[in-house]
Amino acid sequence: MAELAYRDALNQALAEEMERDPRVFLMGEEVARYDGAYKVSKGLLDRFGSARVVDAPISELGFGGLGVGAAMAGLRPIIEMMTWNFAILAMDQIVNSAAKVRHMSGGQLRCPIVFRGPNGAGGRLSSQHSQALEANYAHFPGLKVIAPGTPADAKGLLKSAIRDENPVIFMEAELLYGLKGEVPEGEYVIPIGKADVKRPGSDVTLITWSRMLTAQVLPAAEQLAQSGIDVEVIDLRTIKPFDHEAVAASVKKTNRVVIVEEGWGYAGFGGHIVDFIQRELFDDLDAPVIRVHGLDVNMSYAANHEPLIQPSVARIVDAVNKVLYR
Amino acid sequence: MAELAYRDALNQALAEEMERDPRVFLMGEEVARYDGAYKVSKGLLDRFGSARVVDAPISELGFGGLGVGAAMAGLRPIIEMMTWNFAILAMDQIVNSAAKVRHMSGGQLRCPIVFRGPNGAGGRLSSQHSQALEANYAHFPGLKVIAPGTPADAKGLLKSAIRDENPVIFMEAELLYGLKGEVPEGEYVIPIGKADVKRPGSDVTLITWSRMLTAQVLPAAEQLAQSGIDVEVIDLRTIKPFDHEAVAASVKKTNRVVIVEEGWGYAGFGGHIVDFIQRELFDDLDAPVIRVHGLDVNMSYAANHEPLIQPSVARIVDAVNKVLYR
Amino acid sequence: MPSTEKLLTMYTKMLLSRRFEEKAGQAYGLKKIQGFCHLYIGQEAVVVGINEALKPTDWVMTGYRDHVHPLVRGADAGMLMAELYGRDTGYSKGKGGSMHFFDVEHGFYGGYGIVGGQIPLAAGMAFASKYRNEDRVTVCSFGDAAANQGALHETFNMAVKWKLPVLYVVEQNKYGMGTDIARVSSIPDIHKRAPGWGIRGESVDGQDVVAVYEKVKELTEWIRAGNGPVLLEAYTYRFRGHSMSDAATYRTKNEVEEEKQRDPILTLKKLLLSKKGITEEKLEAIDEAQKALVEKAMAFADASPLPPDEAIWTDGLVEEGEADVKPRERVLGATDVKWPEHPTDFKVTWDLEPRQTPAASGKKKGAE
Amino acid sequence: MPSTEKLLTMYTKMLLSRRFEEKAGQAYGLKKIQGFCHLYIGQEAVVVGINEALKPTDWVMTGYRDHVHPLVRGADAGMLMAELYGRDTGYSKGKGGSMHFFDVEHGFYGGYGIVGGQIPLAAGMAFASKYRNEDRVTVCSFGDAAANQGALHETFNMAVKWKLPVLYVVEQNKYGMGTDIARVSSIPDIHKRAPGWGIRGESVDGQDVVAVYEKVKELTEWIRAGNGPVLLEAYTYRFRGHSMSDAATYRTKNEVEEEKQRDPILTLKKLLLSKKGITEEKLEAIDEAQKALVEKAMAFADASPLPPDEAIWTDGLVEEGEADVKPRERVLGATDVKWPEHPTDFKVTWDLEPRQTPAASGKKKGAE
Ligand SMILES: Cc1ncc(C[n+]2csc(CCOP(=O)(O)OP(=O)(O)O)c2C)c(N)n1
Ligand SMILES: Cc1ncc(C[n+]2csc(CCOP(=O)(O)OP(=O)(O)O)c2C)c(N)n1
Ligand SMILES: [Mg+2]
Ligand SMILES: [Mg+2]
Repeated sequence: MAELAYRDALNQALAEEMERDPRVFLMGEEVARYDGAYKVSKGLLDRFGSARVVDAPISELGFGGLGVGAAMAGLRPIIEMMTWNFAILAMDQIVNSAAKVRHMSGGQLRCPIVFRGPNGAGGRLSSQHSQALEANYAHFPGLKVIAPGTPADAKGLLKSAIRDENPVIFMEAELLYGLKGEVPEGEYVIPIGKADVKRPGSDVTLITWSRMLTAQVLPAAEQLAQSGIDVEVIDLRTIKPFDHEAVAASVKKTNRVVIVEEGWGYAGFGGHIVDFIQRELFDDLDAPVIRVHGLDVNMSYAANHEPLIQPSVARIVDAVNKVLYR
Repeated sequence: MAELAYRDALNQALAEEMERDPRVFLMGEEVARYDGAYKVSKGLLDRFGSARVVDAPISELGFGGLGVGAAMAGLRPIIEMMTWNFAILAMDQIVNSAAKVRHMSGGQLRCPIVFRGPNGAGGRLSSQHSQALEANYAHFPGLKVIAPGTPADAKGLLKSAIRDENPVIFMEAELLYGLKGEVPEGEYVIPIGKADVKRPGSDVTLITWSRMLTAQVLPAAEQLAQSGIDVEVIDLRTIKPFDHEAVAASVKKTNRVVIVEEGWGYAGFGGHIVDFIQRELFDDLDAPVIRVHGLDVNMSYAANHEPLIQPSVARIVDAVNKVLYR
Repeated sequence: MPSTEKLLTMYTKMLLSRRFEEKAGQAYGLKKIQGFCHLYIGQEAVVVGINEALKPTDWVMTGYRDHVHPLVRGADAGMLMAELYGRDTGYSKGKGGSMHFFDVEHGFYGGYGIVGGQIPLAAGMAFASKYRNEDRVTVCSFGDAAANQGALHETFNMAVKWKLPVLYVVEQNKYGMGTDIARVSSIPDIHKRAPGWGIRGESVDGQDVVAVYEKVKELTEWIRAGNGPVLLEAYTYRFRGHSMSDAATYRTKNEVEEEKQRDPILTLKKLLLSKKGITEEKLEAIDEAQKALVEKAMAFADASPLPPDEAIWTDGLVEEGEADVKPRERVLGATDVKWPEHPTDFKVTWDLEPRQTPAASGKKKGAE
Repeated sequence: MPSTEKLLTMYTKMLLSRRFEEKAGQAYGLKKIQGFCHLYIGQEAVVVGINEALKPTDWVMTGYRDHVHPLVRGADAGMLMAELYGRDTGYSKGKGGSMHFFDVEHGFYGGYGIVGGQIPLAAGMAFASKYRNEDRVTVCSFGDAAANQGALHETFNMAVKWKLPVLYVVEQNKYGMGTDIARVSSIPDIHKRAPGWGIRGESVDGQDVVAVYEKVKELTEWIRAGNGPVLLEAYTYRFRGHSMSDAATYRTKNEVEEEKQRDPILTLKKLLLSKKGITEEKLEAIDEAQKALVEKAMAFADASPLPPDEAIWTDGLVEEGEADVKPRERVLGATDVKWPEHPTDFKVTWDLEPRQTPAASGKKKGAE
């Protein structure tokens, strides 16, 4: 296995799937000649040509919708959104066209398309550029939502997303692109909807996804281990559908849960997991589920503010202590 | 007190506030000469003239953003979105401009604007026209979200929304416009963020908002009363901020909760309420909180499908029986 | 001038459309159809003129005023009516209703309810055709008021830049819902906005089916030759309200009456009688046949069951290996359904732009 | 030709801008500034030419390349630099950073990070001016690549239709990030797209501060006279990369070198020396003064504290009775801050369109 950066794992997935299937093409701002704003598509233009790696104008709604139409007509578009903050402009085509065309046509059409790009904070970019928006997309029937936290998961899940017959929202993270990790070569596919136990443990379950995994949750688990608390870390990897079985198995074992998410707490995705746990595992819980999430304020540029607003090891440790009534 | 339809209560609020404050203007598709697609703005053009009641082109992003700019410059725009389904096109200006401009300017600017229009199903309109989208807006800091369920609340809360110094998402409902109820005349203002006990009771708490209140929840409560179950119905009225005290008081009394919402369950707003209840009132709960919500599928046009997909009296009664372990 | 036979086909299809819509209007009055229902009455020459100029392999899409577009392409009238009724035998199993007609077999790709939403979709379909090197034009209609959507601006720029084989047709009926288009558009004649994108802009009398036909023939040839997209504005008029709930008080009776003088069906009728030697009886017989067809369609819809309750759970996410639904096969057991087979193994032969080093890109010019 | 005094003011402000941006670039290298940082170096004539042509009561807004717009309007350089550093003494208390400058006191309304997002906002501000019958022009800049956003299409239509007093300025620097605008725009010269909306379209050499000044004088007079909006394209060039992280390999060294020959500061310098009798020494002194000013600004920023941790909770929702923050008053204790007082009691005198019965709306014309 090679050690690869998250961005290169994604690049590998793109290249392999484009090699495998001529219907796959990549479109987005700066994806071709510039190799992508975050260099995820490096070298793909040279390899696959300008019809398959397409630099789009700054027209998110337009090329987002163009991708949907191309998918309806039998292609497999990958639409790169430079970030999910900008994709709000394209949301209508994602949720009103891509997510509904099979329904509206009574099953005549399908829309196999991947919308992908970085989600969440990018490092001191203030409020318009730092939003983690998975909850908004997870709300809509007709979409799948994926948010991998390691290079290997990024590769395996992007390949699955491209092969999926449905519209998939694929959320990366600016601050993950440089993260290195072992990545299996070649055919490596991770099924959508399966969580992964990133650290087995017996005292408390920490549920998370995307960047929080390596940035805060695993370090917090290490720190807690020092004080004798054995944390199990569940990486959801897929937000919709989410892996009820994996969550249930862990909660039955530990009886205590903390959910960690980068996004805002108010109507955030964590609430949905809490809903499931308290309803289906009510008698297994020894304490209320606690959430650690981005504070419900707009992200500030100031160096001291950004870490305060985001989940931190300290806040996670506090929450774990709280569910342990320590 | 006069008996008024929900649409006329809104109309009264608009007229009174426009009379009271010359900064208030109404803009949207068909609001002027056509009196509004749902006749909410009837007569306002004649009364206030074409600069204050403005027919906009079909350009949701454009006139949505124009409203935000006007608010920044000292006016009090009311932007009518013909439905919230279409407002997805304007979402960028709502969440990236209106909700953030005070933050980005470090408090130099404010954005007192109301975005209003019908939310949820309109009666056999299929999937693109039937979405209840409050959860999506509630997620963003910098916004308030209101969803009144009666004519009186509609009037009192719209007046508060117009006077508020912040961007307010005001969600009405196509199927509520004809609903009649007593409405106080003249100065009648309901504070944002206060829930209302629409039916006191002692056995179970039903939490809801908007159309579900009269369409399903109160009828279900009546039916349950027949079998001796005394239901308390809490109408949130405001989604963000929501009234934690009112919810807590009721849960402490009944120890059992069912949440009823029109929108999809997955990452829906109900999950957020569950999160609060199980965390802050863990020891007060005698049963897990159950949610009754729109099924997680796209809305179908067929006559038999629409009621199946939406919350129904039967599903609410079942849920209540379940939290009562009956 | 098309052959008399062709003219008769056009006449037949316009009448079929008219009779279908009239019956739909009646059925709405009887509450057999509910929700929104936007009739095409008065505009038939646009859709029929276009359709006769297209190849069967071409693709068509439009907004919510969509009943007639698939009908004239060959969709089963009964199944369309059943969709309006929300029955299991409808093209979308009764799930889509009036605003969401789809008949992929006949190249009709919907039926969209978000004003202007189909505009980028059509560019995407045309992109796919070009990508696979197919001889195909995608025709996308939208209303005059839809032209104010930003999606149009974004899409036209790409369509021109990438020379996509798509014909955009503005069904210019002078109103967006209750609003005179001149009240909300800085340039109410949409084709005159073409210079904003460098798209070829054309206009045609949309009440003259022959003119539409000939214009679309010319334009689709130009598009097939690889010249890129065209914007065609067809001046037409809807005789009914925007939807069934619209009393249409925003226009005068007089205006409507005057427009009805230009009823495209009457115009073609006059031509057939006066110049083509067709008899009143022959035309009467055509009308009777269309009426009978529509009656049959209604009877079919009336006799059709609601979709099963469990059907709310299908046509959401596509499961692995799940096939697409072919409506005529599913409903009528038809064995002659031609379904588009999109190739999965092919070479992409198209270059969107020449490969080029920055050095070769040359100097750009300054102010002028 | 403006007076020599005016020319010297322009020279001073262009140099101030240049020196400020150079220092910002250095500070970025030292990690005193982080995140994105888009420099305006090379484009100074556009902002300075515009600004000198405006009244103090006019409003200005732009995208994320926004350091210089408030600076030349009179914003405190130290507080701007402090904002770049993310300090409490910045205009936005360090919360906004490089992309979100705001100085309402001097009529600078931001500083937006969503490409094209400011375009509808500016129309709204102009709408407010017109609504209150104020003599005010709103100037809104955006990039060549931003012109492909649908928001532009939607906004221009309304601005023209409602004759809003807004001047849109395309800062045409030939690239959107790494993409040559000609590669992604069907009409790369944005002002040539003006016929799509019937907006008056103009262009100017954006490297010639005098030309910009005179053009904007002319256009703002036209706008003040109630004629509606104008689109002005200023051909310019950015000498640096798109942002600090951009190596700018998409353009040749040669191209950049050639463009640097047209450095707007050098051009004005030559004019002052050769035609206006200004000495090298005098110009040197101006430069030294600007350098000193910027040094002082950096010292101020360096000496400034981070915002308090609790400040994350403020500037979210406005509480009842909460006043707006006046940065110079808050930070420097300034007592001369002129803050816009928007009237709350006035009469709306403007009619957007004549009242009219449907009958009076007349007949609309058919196809042509
Ligand atoms: C994005 C969006 N905004 C508003 C509506 C409501 N609406 C439906 S049709 C219509 C008028 C459209 O007029 P036009 O484009 O001229 O088409 P026509 O109905 O005349 O065929 C409006 C405003 C919608 N469906 N979608
Ligand atoms: C909606 C949106 N899409 C993409 C981006 C990322 N982005 C920031 S600047 C930029 C290029 C803009 O170029 P142009 O409009 O020409 O302005 P310039 O940077 O040249 O001044 C892009 C793509 C963004 N911030 N917002
Ligand atoms: Mg129309
Ligand atoms: Mg540029």
